[in-house]
Amino acid sequence: MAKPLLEVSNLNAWYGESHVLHGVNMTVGEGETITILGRNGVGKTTTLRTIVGIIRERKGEIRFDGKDMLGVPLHKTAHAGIGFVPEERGIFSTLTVEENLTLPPVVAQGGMPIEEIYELFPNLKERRSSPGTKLSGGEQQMLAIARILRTGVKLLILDEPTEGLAPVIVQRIGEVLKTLKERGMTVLLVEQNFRFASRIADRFYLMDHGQMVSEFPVSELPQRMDTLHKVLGV
Amino acid sequence: MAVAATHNHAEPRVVLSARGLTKQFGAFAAVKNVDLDVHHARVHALIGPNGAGKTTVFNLLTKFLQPTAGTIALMGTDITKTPPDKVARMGLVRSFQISAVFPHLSVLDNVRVALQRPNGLSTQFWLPTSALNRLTARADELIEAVGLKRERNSLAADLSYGRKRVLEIATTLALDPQVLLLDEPMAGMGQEDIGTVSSIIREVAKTRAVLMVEHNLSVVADICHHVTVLQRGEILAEGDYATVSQDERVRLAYMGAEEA
Amino acid sequence: MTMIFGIPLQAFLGQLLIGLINGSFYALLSLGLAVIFGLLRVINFAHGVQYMLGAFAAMLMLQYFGINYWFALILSPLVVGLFGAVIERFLLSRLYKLDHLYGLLFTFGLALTLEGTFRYLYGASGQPYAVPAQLAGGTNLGFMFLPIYRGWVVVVSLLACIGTWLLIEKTKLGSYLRAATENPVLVQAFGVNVPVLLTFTYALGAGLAAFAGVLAAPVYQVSPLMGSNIIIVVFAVVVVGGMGSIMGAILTGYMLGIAEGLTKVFYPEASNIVIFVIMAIVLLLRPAGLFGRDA
Amino acid sequence: MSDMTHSSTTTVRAERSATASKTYAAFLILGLVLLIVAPAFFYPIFLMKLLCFALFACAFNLLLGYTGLLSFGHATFFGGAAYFSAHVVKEWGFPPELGVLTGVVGAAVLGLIMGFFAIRRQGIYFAMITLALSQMFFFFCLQAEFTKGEDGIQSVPRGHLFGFIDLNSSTNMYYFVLAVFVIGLVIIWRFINSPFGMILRSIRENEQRAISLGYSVARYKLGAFVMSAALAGLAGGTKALVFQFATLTDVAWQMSGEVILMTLLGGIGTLIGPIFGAGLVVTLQNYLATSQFPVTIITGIVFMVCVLVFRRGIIGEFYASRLGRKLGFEHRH
Amino acid sequence: QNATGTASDNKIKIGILNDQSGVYADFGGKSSVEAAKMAIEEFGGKVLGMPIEIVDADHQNKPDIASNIARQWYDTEQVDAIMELTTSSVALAVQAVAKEKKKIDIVTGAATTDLTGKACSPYGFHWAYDTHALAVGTGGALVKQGGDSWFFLTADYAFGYSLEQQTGDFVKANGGTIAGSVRHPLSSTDFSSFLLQAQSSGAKVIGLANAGLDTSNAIKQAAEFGIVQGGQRLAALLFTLAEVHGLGLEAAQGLTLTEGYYWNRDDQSREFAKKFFERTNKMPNMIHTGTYSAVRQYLKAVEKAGTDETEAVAKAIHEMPVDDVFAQGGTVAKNGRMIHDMYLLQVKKPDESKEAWDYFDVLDTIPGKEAYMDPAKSGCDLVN
Ligand SMILES: Nc1ncnc2c1ncn2[C@@H]1O[C@H](COP(=O)(O)OP(=O)(O)OP(=O)(O)O)[C@@H](O)[C@H]1O
Ligand SMILES: Nc1ncnc2c1ncn2[C@@H]1O[C@H](COP(=O)(O)OP(=O)(O)OP(=O)(O)O)[C@@H](O)[C@H]1O
Ligand SMILES: [Mg+2]
Ligand SMILES: [Mg+2]
Repeated sequence: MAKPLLEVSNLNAWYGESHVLHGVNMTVGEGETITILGRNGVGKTTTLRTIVGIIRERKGEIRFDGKDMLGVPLHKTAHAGIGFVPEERGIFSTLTVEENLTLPPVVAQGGMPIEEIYELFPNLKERRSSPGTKLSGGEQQMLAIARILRTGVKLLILDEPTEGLAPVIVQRIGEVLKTLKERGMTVLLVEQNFRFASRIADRFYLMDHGQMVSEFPVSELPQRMDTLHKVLGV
Repeated sequence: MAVAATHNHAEPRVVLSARGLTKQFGAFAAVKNVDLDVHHARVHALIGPNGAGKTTVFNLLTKFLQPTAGTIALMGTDITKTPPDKVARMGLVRSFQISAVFPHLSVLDNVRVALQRPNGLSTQFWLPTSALNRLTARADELIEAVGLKRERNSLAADLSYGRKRVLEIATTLALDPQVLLLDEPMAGMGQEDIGTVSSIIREVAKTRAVLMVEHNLSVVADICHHVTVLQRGEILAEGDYATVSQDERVRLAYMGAEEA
Repeated sequence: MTMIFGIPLQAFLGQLLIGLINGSFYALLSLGLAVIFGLLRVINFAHGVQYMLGAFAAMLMLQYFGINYWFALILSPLVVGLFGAVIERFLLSRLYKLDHLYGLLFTFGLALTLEGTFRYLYGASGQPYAVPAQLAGGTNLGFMFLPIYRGWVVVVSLLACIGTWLLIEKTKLGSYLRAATENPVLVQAFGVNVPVLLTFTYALGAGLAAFAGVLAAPVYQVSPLMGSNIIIVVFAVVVVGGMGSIMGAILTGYMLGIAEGLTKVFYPEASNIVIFVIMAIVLLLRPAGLFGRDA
Repeated sequence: MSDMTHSSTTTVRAERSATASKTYAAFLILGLVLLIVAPAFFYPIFLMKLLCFALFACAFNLLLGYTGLLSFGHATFFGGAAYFSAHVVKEWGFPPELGVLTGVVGAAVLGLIMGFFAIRRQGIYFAMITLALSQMFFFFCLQAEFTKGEDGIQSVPRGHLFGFIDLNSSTNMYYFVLAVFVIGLVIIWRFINSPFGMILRSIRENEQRAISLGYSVARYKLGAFVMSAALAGLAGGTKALVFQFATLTDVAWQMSGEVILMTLLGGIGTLIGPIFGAGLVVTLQNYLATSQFPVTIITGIVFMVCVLVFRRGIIGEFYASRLGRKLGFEHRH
Repeated sequence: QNATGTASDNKIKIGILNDQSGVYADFGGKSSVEAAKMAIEEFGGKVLGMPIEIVDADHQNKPDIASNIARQWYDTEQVDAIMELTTSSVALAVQAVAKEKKKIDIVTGAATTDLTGKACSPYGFHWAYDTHALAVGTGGALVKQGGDSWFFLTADYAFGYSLEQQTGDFVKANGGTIAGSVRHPLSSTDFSSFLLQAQSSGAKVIGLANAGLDTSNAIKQAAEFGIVQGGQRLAALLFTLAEVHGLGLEAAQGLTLTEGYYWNRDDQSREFAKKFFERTNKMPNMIHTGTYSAVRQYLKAVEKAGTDETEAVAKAIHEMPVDDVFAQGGTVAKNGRMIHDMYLLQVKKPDESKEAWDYFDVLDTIPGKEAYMDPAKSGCDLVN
């Protein structure tokens, strides 16, 4: 495995009184693409949000690039090199598409230039001066991914990026992620679309009840199909 | 499964029809001149690339948006100018693309709130809440049918995203509508729920009309009798799934190379 | 003499101009209110009090430090803005997670406290503040005698309004502000220090109110009550314009100032409710307000 | 917000709410007994004032606590009803019960008009619109002939209830007010725990969804608004008889602020919280009148502290406390 | 308990009930309590061997609070008389309570003539001023000074109307004319529209039939539009020293108004004012001094009656002439009206003012008999 970029150990998190994560352990190596699988409600989204630092009621250890992230305030995580695409997309309605796209501050060199982004997502170019939330659901998803690509982060965290997207778009996003990977981007994503995930991931974590219950590389996928079918009902 | 009350005529007839439906947002036409017929006892799928105007069509049909041009008729009555709550009372009920539940009511109460209306129990401010207890049996039936029995007493807010979608279907069914409009009912659902919901929809559609937007093509192939493909606000193709999925333009615009 | 609706044209023009002057105050105040509301989703009930504080700060600066009008015009908004920043940072910011109504209630309490304190210290009848010597006197425009100071008010408030609008709609800072309104957590996750932004916004709004206060000091009596007398009208202005629309707030401010001015001529008894009546009509025809985006 | 009477769901909850209902009933009876004997210990006019404001606050809370609409114009209904009742009793010789009823009807009509405009918007917009409209009503009262301007309608006779109970006796008057108060409270309690109340709650939770289920949201809101206005009118009309005058104070926007403070202090969305809140505010104002502290400053500070730290109000905090929970009250959110 | 007002409790207790934190706090407020204490101290804190106590409360301009406090004072705290009672709704409400409880009240803070008219009480008195006296003072006397055509800026509510109407009557009675009037809403901030209308009317006097901040704002803006320089006169119908102080001479110069007292009028008034100033750091207006006079007269009446019993004291107040720093040769009519001279005052130019608070020139003295309404026409049923 490559040098670890993100190490999470014994991570616990709470929503008020309800304890949702019960000791999550995982590692993401530099340049790897990791997919978390799991049924609805097992805590996948929560894991991502806790790593990013949106959920502050947390205990355990999160190391990014060797640095302890637990005490880092939320607005500094992006500067450390973590980019986040939330499940609900988070497009701003008072901003135009283009303003949305250029909103996140560039934190490091190596981000994708705007022209390239527009090439990748022609829909966005066409509607760039309309208000962000006037886009369709799928267009919003593209915008949400696109805007992080600009910033030059090292680790891209995506929560169900293909949800509600037309198959063509899903394919395109798959290609984009592969391209990013070739450029050395590290990706951590949560995905229900198994076929999509299997095409791009290097490694999988399977989650249940707020913990990682197993971990395996893509090569082991065929032999694990049966158990996965059972656990996920794929 | 006791989801649907029994009606016995299953011959296909048009219950909801739109003619020349158009919606302009400023200079941008999201929906252009769409004709649509939804039949009784049929599952009708509306598919198309993102931004094609599917949700907008839903908003127009349910009157959450006022069409720029065109007419809509529900069971022979013109509803082009009817307010949305009235349309719902006439028997056309929708679900939302982003889940819509009453977060701080329990699952049971979510369903009972929906049941209250057809049962005429909504304006009685002089009755105690226990008057609603007579709706509980029916509510439990619906909850069980969609597989939410375990969560019956939790607050809707505490459900995961996928379970909320399921709950939304249950409340929609509670109204016993003649026409159901479901906006991506399976989005965010796990495989087991997809199975349950598919069979519910199939069951329900025996006695009423269903129009749904769905990106999950295996579901579409599985349960839909008729498919309309939208692209850039216009109808691109229409027919049963087999026909539509062979259409070259549809494959190019929507399904991509590998699917089907 | 030419007559308009039974009034000499000259008098009519004079009243139009006066309406415009009043509109300047409405515009400045509703602008600040709209900035704070648009970005923090707080109806700043203390806005009237901050306007009053601006006037008082100018008056006290003159009295105790001999600071003249021109410096006060800059210093007083800074001082009040700083005060606003402190309030936001330590108190108001704790309410953002909650229903927006709590922000309204908190600032209502703040307004009561501050107004009460100033009434306690300075009485209700107010304090004098003179027109700066450079702007004293007036010119005869032919149709009316225009005090120079009032002309100045129109010009400078127009500039302030346009400047603020540009800042919010056309700059990067503005786009951060707008985005933070909708989803502060996400904007923060993108690497923007949102709490500081919000503090800045509140301070900006409070500062604008104080700026209007300094402008008002030579014209109106500097009194603890000056804020509560005007604030409810300004609320109505903002409702008519459509809350959250910066340009809407500015234009509506001027328009309603003029509408009110004309009512004072044709039917003075109704001049205090004309804005509310317009509000009611607008609500019937365009519930989101004249310039509002639909909620 | 906790509503104990709601026939609830979980078994745990059901048990709890059974305990709660018992404790609650016990408290209610205790409270009623206390109110019945209170005139022996407290100054009756003070008690009557307290009851009027308590009812006013409860009526207000019906709107804020159960439909989530913050009205900043409730003084219109309270003060308006006071004017109507005072006018018909003094000038037209109506008996007291009809006088109060006139106030209620008048307030309901005002509620219908104001509600018609205000329910077009939600949240903060709603608050500002009600504020503006009530300011309009204030100016109307200031200028109208029958309100007697800043003098107010003075020396309103209390008269005889049903023709034979002399309300000039402060004991009789007190029990009349108490009866009005209890009736008002029962109406509110029934209203929020009815099928209608259930729909109101769901509208507050998710308006779009309620529409899509076929509820004409505007009508439900208007219904709640008018009900709240009418009950505020009941309080206002009664107050006019208690004090024998009706003045501008009760229609001024500061009064709308005060009733919010009462509700906030007592606990938004609790049935009995506003009663405590009203008691506290009325007592505080009376106390501050003769103290060295300037009233507005203290009121303002209480407001801020409440919003910042005791958001649930006295009763809300009590329900959420360990003792409260032991007694079976639970607090959601 | 003292329900009928007969038995004495061996102490004299006076309540000062006024606005101490609201819009009328400058009018009287806490300083009035000091004025009352000055009167009590003159009696050595005792009358008829009984100690004199004073209590005060802030009614916040709310009649229900005032009425509540008045009841508690009379019923349970053995207060014998309540004074000041700023604003008419409060004064009327408390006078009704006092009448019912057969207790004494002396109003110095409210202006309505109803207190000694329809709503009069055998135990209620109206000191200091009322709208009638203000109207006669400013309206009548100013015409004699040459201000014979008037334009009114009137606050759009009953108080404004009655001031305008009463003043207008005296203007006309003295041979003047009314050029017009405009009604402005209560608490307007901007008066320039109205002032322009007044200016173009060409009237010699602009009468401000409003009060408080409205009057101040109108005067300030009149200065800005050069109205006084243009040769018109401003007459404020209800305005006192306290407000002139708030406005400053620069803006207020040339303004005409009527008060029942001016501190810098003669040696006696100056002496009282200096003492008052030492305690409160401001010079007294007619309300402060009126409250002082009311307390003093009440105590004298107790002395004369030999008891604090209501009927006897009320009788004594009615009978005794009032002679003090506030009123010289004042009399109390059957309807409770204390009749005394009023003064027509004009605000000095800044360079004419010789010391702090030296604000007025006395233009004229209006004899009490002229200033106040004939009790027989007051509509009070005690007079016949
Ligand atoms: N804001 C919240 N407050 C309380 N509980 C929550 C909250 N958000 C989520 N939960 C609960 O935490 C658990 C984990 O939720 P999470 O959103 O992480 O699930 P998930 O694995 O992402 O599911 P899905 O595939 O449906 O998105 C769920 O049981 C959910 O009910
Ligand atoms: N209120 C609006 N104002 C302006 N444009 C809008 C509005 N609502 C939708 N649109 C635009 O109309 C187009 C169709 O949107 P719609 O939401 O109907 O798409 P959709 O087919 O449902 O897509 P998806 O599958 O991604 O949900 C999009 O391009 C969108 O940007
Ligand atoms: Mg998730
Ligand atoms: Mg859609």
